[in-house]
Amino acid sequence: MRNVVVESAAAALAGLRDGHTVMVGGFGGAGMPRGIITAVAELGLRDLTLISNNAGASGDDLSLWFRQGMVRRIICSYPRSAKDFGAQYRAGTVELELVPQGTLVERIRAGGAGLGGFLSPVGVGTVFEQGKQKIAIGGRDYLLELPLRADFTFVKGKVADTLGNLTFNKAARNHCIVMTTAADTVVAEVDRIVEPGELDPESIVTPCIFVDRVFARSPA
Amino acid sequence: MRNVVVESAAAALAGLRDGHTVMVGGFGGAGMPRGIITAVAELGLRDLTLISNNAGASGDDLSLWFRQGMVRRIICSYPRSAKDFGAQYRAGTVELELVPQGTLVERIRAGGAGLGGFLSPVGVGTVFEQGKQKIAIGGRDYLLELPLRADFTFVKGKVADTLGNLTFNKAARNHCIVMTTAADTVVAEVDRIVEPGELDPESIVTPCIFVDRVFARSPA
Amino acid sequence: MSPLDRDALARLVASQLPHNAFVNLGIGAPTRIANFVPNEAGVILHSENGILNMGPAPAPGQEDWDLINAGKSPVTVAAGGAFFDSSLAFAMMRGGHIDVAVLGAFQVSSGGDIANWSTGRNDGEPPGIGGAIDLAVGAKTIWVMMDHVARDGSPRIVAECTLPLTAAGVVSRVFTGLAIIEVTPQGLEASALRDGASLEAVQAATGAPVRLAGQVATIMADGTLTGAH
Amino acid sequence: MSPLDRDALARLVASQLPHNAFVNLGIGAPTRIANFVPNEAGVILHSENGILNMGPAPAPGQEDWDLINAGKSPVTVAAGGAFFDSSLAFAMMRGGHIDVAVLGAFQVSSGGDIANWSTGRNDGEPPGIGGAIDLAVGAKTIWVMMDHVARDGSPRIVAECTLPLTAAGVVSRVFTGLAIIEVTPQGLEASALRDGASLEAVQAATGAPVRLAGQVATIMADGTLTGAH
Repeated sequence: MRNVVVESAAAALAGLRDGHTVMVGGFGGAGMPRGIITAVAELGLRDLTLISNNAGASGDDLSLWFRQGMVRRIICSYPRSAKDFGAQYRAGTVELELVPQGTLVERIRAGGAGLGGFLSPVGVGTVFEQGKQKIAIGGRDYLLELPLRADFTFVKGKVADTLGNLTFNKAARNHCIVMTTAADTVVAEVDRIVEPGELDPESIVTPCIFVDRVFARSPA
Repeated sequence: MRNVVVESAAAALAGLRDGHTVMVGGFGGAGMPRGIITAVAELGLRDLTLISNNAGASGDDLSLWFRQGMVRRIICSYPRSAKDFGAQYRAGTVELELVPQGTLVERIRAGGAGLGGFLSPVGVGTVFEQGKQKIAIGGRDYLLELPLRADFTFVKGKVADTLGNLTFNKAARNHCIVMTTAADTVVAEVDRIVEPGELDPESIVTPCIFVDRVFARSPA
Repeated sequence: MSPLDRDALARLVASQLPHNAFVNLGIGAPTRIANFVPNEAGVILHSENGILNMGPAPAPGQEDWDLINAGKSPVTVAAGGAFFDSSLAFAMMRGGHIDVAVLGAFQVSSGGDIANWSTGRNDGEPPGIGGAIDLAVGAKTIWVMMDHVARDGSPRIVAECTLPLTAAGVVSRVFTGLAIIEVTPQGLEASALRDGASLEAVQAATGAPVRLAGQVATIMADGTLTGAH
Repeated sequence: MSPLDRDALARLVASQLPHNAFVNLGIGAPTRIANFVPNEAGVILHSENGILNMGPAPAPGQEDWDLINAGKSPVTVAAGGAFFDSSLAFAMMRGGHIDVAVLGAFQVSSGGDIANWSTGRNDGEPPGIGGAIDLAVGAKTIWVMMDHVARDGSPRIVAECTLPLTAAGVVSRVFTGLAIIEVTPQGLEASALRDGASLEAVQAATGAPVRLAGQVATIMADGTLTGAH
């Protein structure tokens, strides 16, 4: 029977390498996979493209990656109040693609759902329309937004079963849910792992088809 | 405090009139709001545009609407095995827009999410590309699909609270979920109504912001 | 007469929210409005990180850092609350399901344009847009809550925004410490004035023509209104 | 030698499903495959109406009509199953998350085109497309399970489909009662033949050139394979 549980951070990150595109879930600390973020930092990778809502706030989050110069490019909605990213940004050593948060989420969803893009009203008449095709539908202008995908996605769940089904705690769902659909390898850090059947089928938020590896930071 | 519970089918359907566009959830009998369908049939409306996955199979479903000639146009993925619709279709008294099921769902989602459309790979190279704009992204062709919205949506939930939060039973979620996002007035027929706080916030499938009226077919 | 303080302004906006409305309060000053919405108003707060029916801050020691608002402060969830992912949260916003969004702003134009994400100055910080732009485009009604003038005394309600726009033609009402300004197809109208403030005083602080609405209420120091509104 | 019966064909396809694969079985004959997938294969069945890890039919009297498969027959859910809405179900399909979809078909071309939604004849019934087209476009691997020839004896594996297409260039393997046919860039290859059937017999029943694969297995009457595959 399918079993996606891995016992070590090294196993969770197998195959991750320089130049990869990586999605990291979380809004503030909610849904942020701190254990995996730390483990990735220890790999000392280079030239990552990072897709994330934020760019690190405290010292023990994505800041670790920027401090080491691991990220070449970030696609992000709100990278303010990010000391280490900010330093790299000012030094010109990291490239920023600023994307409105709802557009960011929807682009990731499109990537996961096999869509070639979507038409959004967000950004019309602003600097965010630069470089985008504008299409009028029913007399209203929309911007053509393109899908995003990644090599790896990292999210923080609450409970997983060994098949890879996930639940999340409260507002930790945020960007994690769409990100699990849009990467070649999806790793979930969770609090607890149970057997198939222990999770109510009605309460599963991310079905196991989207999850490749599950890692319990502190095995129960 | 917000309270969307209505006590009668008449109240649930207030404002529904000739010429309206109506979405009806359900896949087979799962998620199909039979009580509301019957109540609508009793109104004897005309010229409805119906958006639904199917077109009625047994006698006590959407067949009731076709038998009375209430529907002028249907947007649907699988209207086969639908005796009453079939008779109207052969007689040329109802217009059919046949849409692949995944495209149908996604067009409804786009309508509810404020998108102007999306690019789908589904239908390229088939009769389903007729009349649609074709756009190449990354060397692959996609069809531009447009959003769908309705005046009314009717779905079948399991439990509602008085605010309008909904749960569904098993595979009854199907098209109901996106349909609740894409109509001016959304009516949910449910088995049971509870007070706010009785539903686990993690288990609510359709948040109350999408639900305007809740109707218990057999009040508990 | 001095402009309202932040709490009084928050109380003023809170008093105007429609009963049972679904409301999103922007990051910063608008967040404070939540403290002044009476329970009986039935207002249901939406948070773009995936919460509906958000409650007040938890008691100290009761924080759950997976239950935070869009400003990343701990909150609670009220009875009948629900959690969902960001794609549904933004579908609610972009899709016109939020009744009222109250946003902060740097500038609002007489045509309802809003600039609230960039000061246009290089402050050494990377730019950030977040989710305010989705609200500005998608909520049914957009209100702005801000100081009437900038720190240097220059107007923030202007004929044309000079800062990078967030969205064009979306704001319908601006609440400031001096007045409530309605954005109408015929231009700006003051529907309420701070007690003791004249139209002339408001006009002097405003970068576009303002006239009085048919009925004009008075804003008291505590943020309550007297007279019609 | 006669072609396999439906159950034997279903057993043959079931035996070839990769272990632990996420599989969608199309409406009609492919649904029968579920009866022959051994538990130890760990195959996880997806149903486009919003079920993952679908189980077998319930015992009589235990039906829940909210728990049905895409063919609208009652099913159960296995341990570790999950429910979700159609938009997520089709995101799984269109987004390339399904490992294998097994579809019925009227015609498959040597280029992997599939026609499985319309006979092109007016049978007095309205047309129906359903969700098969989303699977055909989006699943990682598309297998077809069908009779080798039509009732009138004409080939269903053809150089070019004459019926309305479902999707172009997507089918990688066709299972029939006579053979397993691989769709390769170099054309059709028979990787297994029905016990007693020659390549010539298969070619005679096929509307496009077929050659033998490097290794050719034998399909026994019960649907088991002998020899390499």
